[in-house]
Amino acid sequence: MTRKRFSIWLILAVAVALLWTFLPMYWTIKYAFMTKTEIASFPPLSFPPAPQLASFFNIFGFDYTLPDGTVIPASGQARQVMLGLRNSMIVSVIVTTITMVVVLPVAYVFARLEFTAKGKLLAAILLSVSLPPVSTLIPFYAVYVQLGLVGTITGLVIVTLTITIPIVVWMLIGFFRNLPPIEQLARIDGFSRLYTFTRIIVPMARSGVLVASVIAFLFAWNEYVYAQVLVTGSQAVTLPAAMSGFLFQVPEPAHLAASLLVSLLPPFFIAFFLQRHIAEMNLV
Amino acid sequence: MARIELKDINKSFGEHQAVKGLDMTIEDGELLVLLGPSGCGKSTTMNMIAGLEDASSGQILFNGRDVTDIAPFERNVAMVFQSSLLYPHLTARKNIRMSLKRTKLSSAEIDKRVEDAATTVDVTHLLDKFPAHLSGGERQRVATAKAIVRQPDCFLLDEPLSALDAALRLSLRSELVNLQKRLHTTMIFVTHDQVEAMTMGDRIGVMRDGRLEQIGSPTDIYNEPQTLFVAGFVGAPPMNFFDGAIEETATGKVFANADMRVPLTGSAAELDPRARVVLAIRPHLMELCEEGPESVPLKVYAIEQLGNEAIVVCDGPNDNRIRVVVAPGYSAQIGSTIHARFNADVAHFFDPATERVIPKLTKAAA
Amino acid sequence: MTVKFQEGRRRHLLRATTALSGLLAAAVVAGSLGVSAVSAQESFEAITDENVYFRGWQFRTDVVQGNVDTYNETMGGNVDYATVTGDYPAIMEQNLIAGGELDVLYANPSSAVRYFEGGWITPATALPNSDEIMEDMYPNIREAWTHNGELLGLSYFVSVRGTLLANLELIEEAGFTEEDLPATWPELYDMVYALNEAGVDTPFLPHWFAEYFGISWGFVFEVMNRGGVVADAETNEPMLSVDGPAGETLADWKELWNSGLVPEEVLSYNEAAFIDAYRSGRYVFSPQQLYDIKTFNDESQSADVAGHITLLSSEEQSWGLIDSAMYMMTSRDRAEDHTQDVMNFTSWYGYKNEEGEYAVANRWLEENMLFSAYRSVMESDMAREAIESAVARPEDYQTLLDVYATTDYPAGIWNVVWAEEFNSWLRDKLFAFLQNDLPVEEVINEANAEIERLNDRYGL
Amino acid sequence: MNGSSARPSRSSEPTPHGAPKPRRELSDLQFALVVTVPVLLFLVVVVAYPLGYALYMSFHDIRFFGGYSAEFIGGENYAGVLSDSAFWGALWLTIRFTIVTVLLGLLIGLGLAIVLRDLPPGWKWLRALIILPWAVSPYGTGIFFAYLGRGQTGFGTAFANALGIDEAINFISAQWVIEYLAFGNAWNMAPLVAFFLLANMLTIPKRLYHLAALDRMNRFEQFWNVTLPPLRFTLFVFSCILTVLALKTFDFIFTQTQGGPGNASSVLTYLIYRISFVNLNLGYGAAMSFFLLALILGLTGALFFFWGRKVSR
Repeated sequence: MTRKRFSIWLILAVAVALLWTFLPMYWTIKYAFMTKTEIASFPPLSFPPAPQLASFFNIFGFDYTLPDGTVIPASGQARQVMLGLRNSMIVSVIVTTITMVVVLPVAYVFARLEFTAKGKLLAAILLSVSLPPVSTLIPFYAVYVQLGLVGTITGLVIVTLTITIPIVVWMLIGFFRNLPPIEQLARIDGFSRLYTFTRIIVPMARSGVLVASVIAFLFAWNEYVYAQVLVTGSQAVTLPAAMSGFLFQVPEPAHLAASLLVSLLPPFFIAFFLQRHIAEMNLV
Repeated sequence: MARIELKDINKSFGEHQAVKGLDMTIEDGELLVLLGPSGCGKSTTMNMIAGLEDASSGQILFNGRDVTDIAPFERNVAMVFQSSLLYPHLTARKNIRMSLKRTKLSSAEIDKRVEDAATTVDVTHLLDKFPAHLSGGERQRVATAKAIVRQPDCFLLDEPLSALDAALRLSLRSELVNLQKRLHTTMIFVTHDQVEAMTMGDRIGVMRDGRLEQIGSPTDIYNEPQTLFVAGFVGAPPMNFFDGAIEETATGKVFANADMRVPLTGSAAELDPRARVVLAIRPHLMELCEEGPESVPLKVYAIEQLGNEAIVVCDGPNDNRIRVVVAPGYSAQIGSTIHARFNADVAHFFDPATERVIPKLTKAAA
Repeated sequence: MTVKFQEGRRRHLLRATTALSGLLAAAVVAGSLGVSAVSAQESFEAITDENVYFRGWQFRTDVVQGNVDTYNETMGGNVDYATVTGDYPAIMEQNLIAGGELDVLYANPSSAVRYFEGGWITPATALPNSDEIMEDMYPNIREAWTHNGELLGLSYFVSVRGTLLANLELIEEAGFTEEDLPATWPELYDMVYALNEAGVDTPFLPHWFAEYFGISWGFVFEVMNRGGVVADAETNEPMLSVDGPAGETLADWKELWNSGLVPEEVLSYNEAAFIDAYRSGRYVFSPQQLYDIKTFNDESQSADVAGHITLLSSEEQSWGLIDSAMYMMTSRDRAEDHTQDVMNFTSWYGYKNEEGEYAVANRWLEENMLFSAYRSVMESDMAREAIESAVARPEDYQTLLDVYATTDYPAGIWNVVWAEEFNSWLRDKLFAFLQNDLPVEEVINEANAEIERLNDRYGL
Repeated sequence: MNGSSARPSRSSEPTPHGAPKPRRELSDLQFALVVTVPVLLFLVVVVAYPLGYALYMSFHDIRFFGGYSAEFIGGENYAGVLSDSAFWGALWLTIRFTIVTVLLGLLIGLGLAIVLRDLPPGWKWLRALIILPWAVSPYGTGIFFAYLGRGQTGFGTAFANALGIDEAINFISAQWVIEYLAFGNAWNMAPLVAFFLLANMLTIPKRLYHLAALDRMNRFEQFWNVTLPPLRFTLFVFSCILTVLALKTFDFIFTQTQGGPGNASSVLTYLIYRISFVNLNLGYGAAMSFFLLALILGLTGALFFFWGRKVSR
């Protein structure tokens, strides 16, 4: 066993893994530090020749003056990007909160208790994991038109919940199954089911709860299909929908890259600090 | 503190009947061990006593009061679970306090009780640690402190020592017995380890397939096994069994099969002849001898040296494994044939059909 | 300004012109201030506190936001501007169906007719000064934007999509001169192959990208440039023929595709990638948006090609098609005063401001060379300055205006409700034609059949 | 059970509870109903209703233009789908994309897991970096891989050029685009696969490796006989997850290739999107989406049938 030290092969493997991880991101993100000309040059440049932060100012509505005096004007998308950032935060936090409040007891019940029709109910919940968004896009839209929910945060939250709830239920069931039979201890100590669940099970399942909320948050934060249809161009626009303004029509790869980087920061932050809990989240 | 009666308790999980018509009384201040292999219903029985599971039918009485439908906490029992389960997210102190959280005791009083309990089992220095940072033995002690802090009517322990290594088990075993005697609280202890059962219990209830096979003092269980199962399960090294028949001959009754003919003497002589019978004899009641008319031919399989004695493991008649306790240092060629004999007076006889003991009129000497 | 400069001097001058253009333009605007203030209109001030929702695709959103801010500040308006991304015509139609918060929107004529027929649009004819506005428009454009006698919207821009741009530097490097520049599509393809033989790997970036205005529009304008018609302007009957311009176009496309000169990835480009590809200086020819000639010749945006991008002359045939867009007003449920606000804003933004200036149109022309439908805008000195500063060579000014003047508009397939449906169908079919090597006859016959099917479906 | 009258006759110890009345606890079923029914109602309303509406649409010719109208046309939409060559083409692309995604996702996940496992102490923080692609949204991944793979802007061209080869290396070609898309999808998902596999690997007793060493297994045999067997269930679970996600993928393809070049990556989701959303052929799109749903359920069912039953615990 040569587990304890770096062998040449291990160094190579780690290098490949890091390249695999970061090259695809870097290749686009580097545009954020480049000018239009630099981005367009062929053959493509691997490194920004004169890195500058113009794009990060531009997407938040500020002009930026390059050292040579050229002024790079603020993007007209800035208002949407900021609105999107705010809305994405709101939607993600609301969705995560509701998902966790709703899903924790459900997953717990499915994991730890035996009752009739459990299998069928579970199958129904899991079936909704399989539903492709493109199938429900139009029906949702039609219903939302009737209810006046198009272009609202409420509407987006509801539709996002249909994605997060089933998947998080499924992930947490596995986690709860592996907890020790602590309920019995709690019953001996005289605690009610509610107390047991909220004050004992949930704190005990901290890892699982954290990871499940991260997953809910990521799904909400990264949701684009519904957002593109339901809230684009509205007051409820989310960051992905706002950002896609840099993707279509007129080329703004630098702004796209800068806003992508901004959009990646919250998930990265969360994933980075919670990764050690992920392994504890036993699916099986 | 509590005398516990179980009256015709049944418990089924769907099709499977886990406990069948169980009647049992646990006397006040007694340490009763429920012994049996896994799946025999002993844990289920304990859970029903605790109130964690509802009996399908029957009654449970604490000091004559029917508690069958009463929640666990109201029964004032304390329980230590398998592997000494504790709340993993709480420190030892908080774990112990949790036992009193639902009582109306004042905070100061709770603190005092926790200190007392911790002192009793010597875990004061561990109180601020989390379960994950405690060793198996320490966790067991904390779990015990958590149990005694309640000053319960009854302790229920569900294989608390099973995950520990042998040496630790040995010491914790006596600690628990000592504690129970000091507190003089009724205790029910579930285990599948017959040595644990023998060493700890005031009485042992041996269970199998949801039924109580036999209940009695360790000595009774050991010396007077009522069923084939109890005979085989209790005692180390385990009981030797011979299949055969009791025949009436000119010289008197003999236990006979193809390989052996043992005359029945003493109390055994009073047994009636029967075609099929199982003879059971403890290994240390057999001795090696020269080949003779009453000897049993055995083929040496292995020799286990225990220091103070040795055990010869042999293949006996009908492919039964037979053990004979001999003097330490004994040696023999593996595969060679040796002979042993025993006094049928101290043997037990079972009916293979009912698996129950065939009563002898007078008691055999121990 | 038609004197031929020597190479070096021309570049020098160009750089000076580029640098000065901003200043000059500013001066022109200042000059025109006093002149046109006379025709100042009645108030455009917002009456209500209701928001006016203004939606468009993203093009220079900074400029739009700036203009909207100006309106909100000077006229007390509550205009809420945002962009809509993705499949613009489809998403807009969904929004119109939903009757949501949408008052003013961008639309291409092809979508505009459908929106109007859908009953979701208040035509510009409803504006009090619509006669004046229509009078000010070039007749051909007014005609393109008029449906059932109603002017659908006000001028956002008029441009030519498919103007054939050429990178002079590459042409000269390959040993050719300006004299060799092609004048027709067949000549263009000949030159593409000739360039390739001369060692140019990627002589041509065809209009085959994946947007709704990509490959399908590329086919339509090439057919028109070769003298064909896709569908009759009056009856919408299909007019494609295998042995006519449509057949020739497809035959040339097939040859080009099979030659391997066109990188396959073009078929997955969005407009951003399409422009960036040409900006990189890899390609000699490409049909592009007319106004992008300014982008390509701008040192700060396209350093690799700036100063070398010229356009092909329209003496023998036109290039591209008229690509235009309007500001349209929705007819959603609103209070009367609120509707008045919408009209005030639309008129201010899409025509003249309170000072009587074409403030928005002028700014578009100046900053991005977006042409206007209004004569007064296009025939000003400012327009001349703006265009001259955008082109690589002084003589390109005239070429550009000529190209603009001779370009056609595909009324038969655009001024009809099924325009986007056919467009989407055509896009998929053309991709299949290239990738699956479909026979030319099959594609043309199916296209004609599809137009007939759509006419049937909508009872035309 | 009239418990209140049966006060326990206890010793002088203070009763540890105030109310002597015996408390009946909620049964499992009652508790389950209390917490699950509201959620199920929500899901029924918010998932089943749109699904039901889609079913309704699939039997109708729906028009929004010129006022809403829905004309019942029976199974015509379904029959139309079955005779639509675009559908069969997209179906094949979808299956190809799914298979390659699952294979790449599992293989790369396995590779990453082994690298992460073998990290020396003190370098474990690298794990936190390797997980990051998982946090990237599908649309972001699409954009990343679009720029990375195009000949015009891509890494391949830059790399070739650095080696002195003057050529554009393009991965977004009709021939390879599906595999390239799957590659990007695997980039997105493999870290999660790796983390779960790693968690599994760490539970493999070291002694098994010692045993393998005693048996003189080479590295591959060791991997095959010791490392892999305990991972089978996790691999199965993730093959199901990756299958479902691959079949549902839309935004990733939308931002990366727009179904292109041409229609080369127009998988079912993308085709349905274009039919329903761009062409507003709602009934037809709904009918096709039910074929997609059947495919998702069919493939995961088949996975379970042929593999899952053998490895499930």
